[in-house]
Amino acid sequence: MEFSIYDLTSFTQWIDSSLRASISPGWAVAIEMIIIGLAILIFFALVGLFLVYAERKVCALMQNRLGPNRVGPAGMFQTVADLVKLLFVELVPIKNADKKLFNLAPFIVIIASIMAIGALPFAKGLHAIDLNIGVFYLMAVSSMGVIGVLLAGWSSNNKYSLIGAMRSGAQIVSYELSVGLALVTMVVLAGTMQLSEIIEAQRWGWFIFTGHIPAVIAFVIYIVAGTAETNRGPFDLAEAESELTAGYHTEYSGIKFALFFLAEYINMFIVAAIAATVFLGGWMPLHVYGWDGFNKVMDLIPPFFWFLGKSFGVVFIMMWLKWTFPRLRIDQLLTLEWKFLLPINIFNLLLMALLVLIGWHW
Amino acid sequence: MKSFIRYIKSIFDGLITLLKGLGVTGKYFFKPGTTWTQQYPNNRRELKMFDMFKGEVIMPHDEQNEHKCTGCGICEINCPNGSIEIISASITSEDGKKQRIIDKHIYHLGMCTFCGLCVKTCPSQALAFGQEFEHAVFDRTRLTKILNQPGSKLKKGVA
Amino acid sequence: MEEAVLNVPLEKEEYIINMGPQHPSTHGVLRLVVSLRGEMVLNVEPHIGYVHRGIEKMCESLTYSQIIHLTDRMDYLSAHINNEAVCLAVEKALGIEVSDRVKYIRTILSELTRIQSHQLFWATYGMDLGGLTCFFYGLRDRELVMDIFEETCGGRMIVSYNCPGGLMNDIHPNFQKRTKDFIKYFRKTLPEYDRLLTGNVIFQERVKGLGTINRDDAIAWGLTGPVGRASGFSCDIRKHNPYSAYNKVTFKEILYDEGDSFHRYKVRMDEMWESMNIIEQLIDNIPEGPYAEKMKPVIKLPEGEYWQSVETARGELGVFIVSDGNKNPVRVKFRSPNFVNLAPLNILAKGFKIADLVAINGSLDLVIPDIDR
Amino acid sequence: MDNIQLAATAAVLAPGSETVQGKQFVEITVAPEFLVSTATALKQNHETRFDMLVCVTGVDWGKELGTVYHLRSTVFNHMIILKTKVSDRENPELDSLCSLWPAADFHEREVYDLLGMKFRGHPDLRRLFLDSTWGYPLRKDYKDDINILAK
Repeated sequence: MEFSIYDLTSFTQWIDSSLRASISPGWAVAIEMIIIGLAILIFFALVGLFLVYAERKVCALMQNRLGPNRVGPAGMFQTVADLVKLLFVELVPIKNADKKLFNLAPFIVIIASIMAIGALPFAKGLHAIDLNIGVFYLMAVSSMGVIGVLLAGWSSNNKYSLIGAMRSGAQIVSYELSVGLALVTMVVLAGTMQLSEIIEAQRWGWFIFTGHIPAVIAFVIYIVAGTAETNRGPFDLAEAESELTAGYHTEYSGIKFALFFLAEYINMFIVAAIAATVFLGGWMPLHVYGWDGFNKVMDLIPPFFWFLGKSFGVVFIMMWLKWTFPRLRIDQLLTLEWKFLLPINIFNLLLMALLVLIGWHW
Repeated sequence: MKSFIRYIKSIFDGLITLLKGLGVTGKYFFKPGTTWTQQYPNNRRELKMFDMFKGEVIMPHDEQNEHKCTGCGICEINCPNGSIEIISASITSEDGKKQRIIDKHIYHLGMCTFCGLCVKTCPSQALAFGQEFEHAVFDRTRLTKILNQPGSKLKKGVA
Repeated sequence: MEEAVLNVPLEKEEYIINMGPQHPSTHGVLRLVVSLRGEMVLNVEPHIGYVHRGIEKMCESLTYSQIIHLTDRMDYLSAHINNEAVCLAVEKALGIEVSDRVKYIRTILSELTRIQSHQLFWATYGMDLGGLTCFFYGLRDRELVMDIFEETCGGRMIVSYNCPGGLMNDIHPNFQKRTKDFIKYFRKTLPEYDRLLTGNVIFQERVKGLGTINRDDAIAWGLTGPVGRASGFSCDIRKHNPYSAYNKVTFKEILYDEGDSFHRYKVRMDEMWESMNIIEQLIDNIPEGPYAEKMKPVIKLPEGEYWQSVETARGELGVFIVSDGNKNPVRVKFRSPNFVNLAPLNILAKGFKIADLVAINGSLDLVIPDIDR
Repeated sequence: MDNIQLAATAAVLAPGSETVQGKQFVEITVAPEFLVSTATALKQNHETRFDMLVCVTGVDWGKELGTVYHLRSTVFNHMIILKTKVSDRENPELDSLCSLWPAADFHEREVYDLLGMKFRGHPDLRRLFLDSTWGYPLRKDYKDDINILAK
């Protein structure tokens, strides 16, 4: 049984070979890069718009409201309208701001998230670059955004922004550990860091099912730490609205603010996509060993939609968390990381290593 | 050891309280028909305010274009904000007596605080509260209204 | 701004931020000049007066009936109770005894006012701490109380329903049914509040042990209402000096000894249950009678000074009227509970983090127009 | 303790002052120089125990300015009114009660703001609601031609 119907490998290889046949290899790579870049940018924008809309609808339904319902059917184009508005909004010049850094900051944030999205496996064969240290790369790149946040807070010449940025720094540095350790736990289980192989290893059961309790614990920790890393509620201390008005992006307006806003949602998607890849099998459909009929039906759904479905499922959990819980205080945030998540995580990693050693994991 | 058990217990107790909270929001998310939003401009036709609702001060007129205001000025005295001005005129009635009647009952909606004293103290119940609440206008002067309609006169039998 | 900065002694490694007058957590135009070291609050200095409308000065040129609509605009969340306070003071001065019907209706509406005020407190407190969903649930249920008010009094927040000698008009025929429906609904919904916020481990960690003030300090600072009662200071005017129909009902005064933000919150949550009990005792037994006593068109208080205190949702509201026998008072003073409760904010918040300052400020449940008057 | 007993006790505690049984409460009128001593005695006496300062009201009596203190005992649940009057309208000064009741802090600032009454020994006597360019609006002779519309 194979996934031939939706296998995109041959399609991408055909593009590659036909390009190489007509022009020199260097130019072919350049053109491929441009195609991939454009595709990623378009995907980026679409996912950003959709997630903003989804968040508004989800929180509205949880709060007995309707959410956006004026622009387009069921308010579908509300975020598009907002984007257009943000494009035309005046960019307010900030007195005594460090102009260069101030303008640079949103780009660093957005570049970090674009770099992360480039290495995600969307479907079989639809994978821009399959690094052999994929998990490592994603972890490294996704934490780069904090530099942008710190720069934004510092260069705004605003005390609220500075407090927000410093909080964000402390938060991301510590939660990076938990994200890393939770992923390492799964790497131990998979025995590889290459994302395509991790997915392949989940053909007969996603890791969250086959990894026993350590995988579930790692998943919960990953969701908590991932939420914290994207600065979302209940860990949104960096932009704690009721304390710091808007935190590090208080002074930003117009399109620069839109970039921060977009990056927040894309980061959320990236965290969810990594969770989907590592814990929930990525684009791999749900298979149960022995149920051939069931597996065939599952295979009919294209892998790309499996991937998106899983990612949005995780995103929904993150939204659910945000719209239910009050915010933590900065010391409690660090307590949670250093006194709870980290010890549990290390213990969990040991447990997983033990399980793998005695070969009890399939 | 005891502290370790307490540590583990605190984690689980905390998780349970968190799950309870998730249950509340999840219930409203998954249960349909819990939306409370009123789609205001769309439901204008069905939207009916309560009878007592204090939207503005009006002077009810009947079919013969008659009101009950005698122009005594008690509402003007009682108004704490000076939002009522009464301009009265005197006419000679059919039987030759001089009578004081209302010329203009001017009501400044923009100054009104809806305390209800004018309606309550009016000796002939000439004033009432209307349910109209969409008062937004582009020009402040349009908030000044003349409550007695043009050509209206005092109802028979109201002293 | 310059003035404020100059007044705070600057030490090393200390910086000052202005919270307010426009700030999401100050619930209005309160301005807090906060000096910080890192995230630690060293000093909080409240600056008020941004909505000072001179209500006490205005009262001096108005008659007693006209004063009442101004009191709505002080503590707009306890509008009905404020009205009642002035009316009780005037009635006491004139020696008028209002009918039992009026007393019952006033008591029921006062308790409904208290419930809606505490609902809004819960809503905004949740929002202060970052739980935005609380805000919508609180306001959702508050709408039902607002509907009761609108149907009977004609206004949702600004009710102006009392007048010296009684009420502006009789209750609406639907009033009892609607109130009972609301209580039935709210008895089911209130436990949800607890599940969503009170029991939540994050919330408890956030507010327990914050801004503690002991009983003696609470008395010395004159803290009343839920803030005082959370410190164990039995200060419920309804219990100690009953007015209206409070001597006809049985209810419990909620007292805690801890005096921290969590228990200030808890007092309010428990008070909602008690308020529902009070309403249920009264709602079916509203006696027949006139809804207002016959009053002279121009009310003149005999010469003298009159004091009446009532229990609003935030504490003791005192009305002090000095009359010289004319139709206008010489001096009207409102002892507003928020004004007094704001004063110890500095000693409550000192040494805590800036996030805690928001939580402490929220737990005092301040209504800024009542402070500024 | 009812009002009659309270009046008797208060008369003992506040020598040289005028103690009358008012319409609701016992009213003590003290001279400004005895204000603090009387208040201290009322607070510390075991039979009166006025440990809560409910309200401080500044009143312009026409000829003289004054303050009215509402005191309550949380132990015995009784109230008393303490009054004092200053005839100097130009530069009225009173002693602050902040050391007895910290609640007096804001109340006295308010009285200072609205009536211009100065309090000796107040830790932080500044305008509270209004800025320094305003007069003292609760005085009867206050005129504001710009902001008050005469009808």
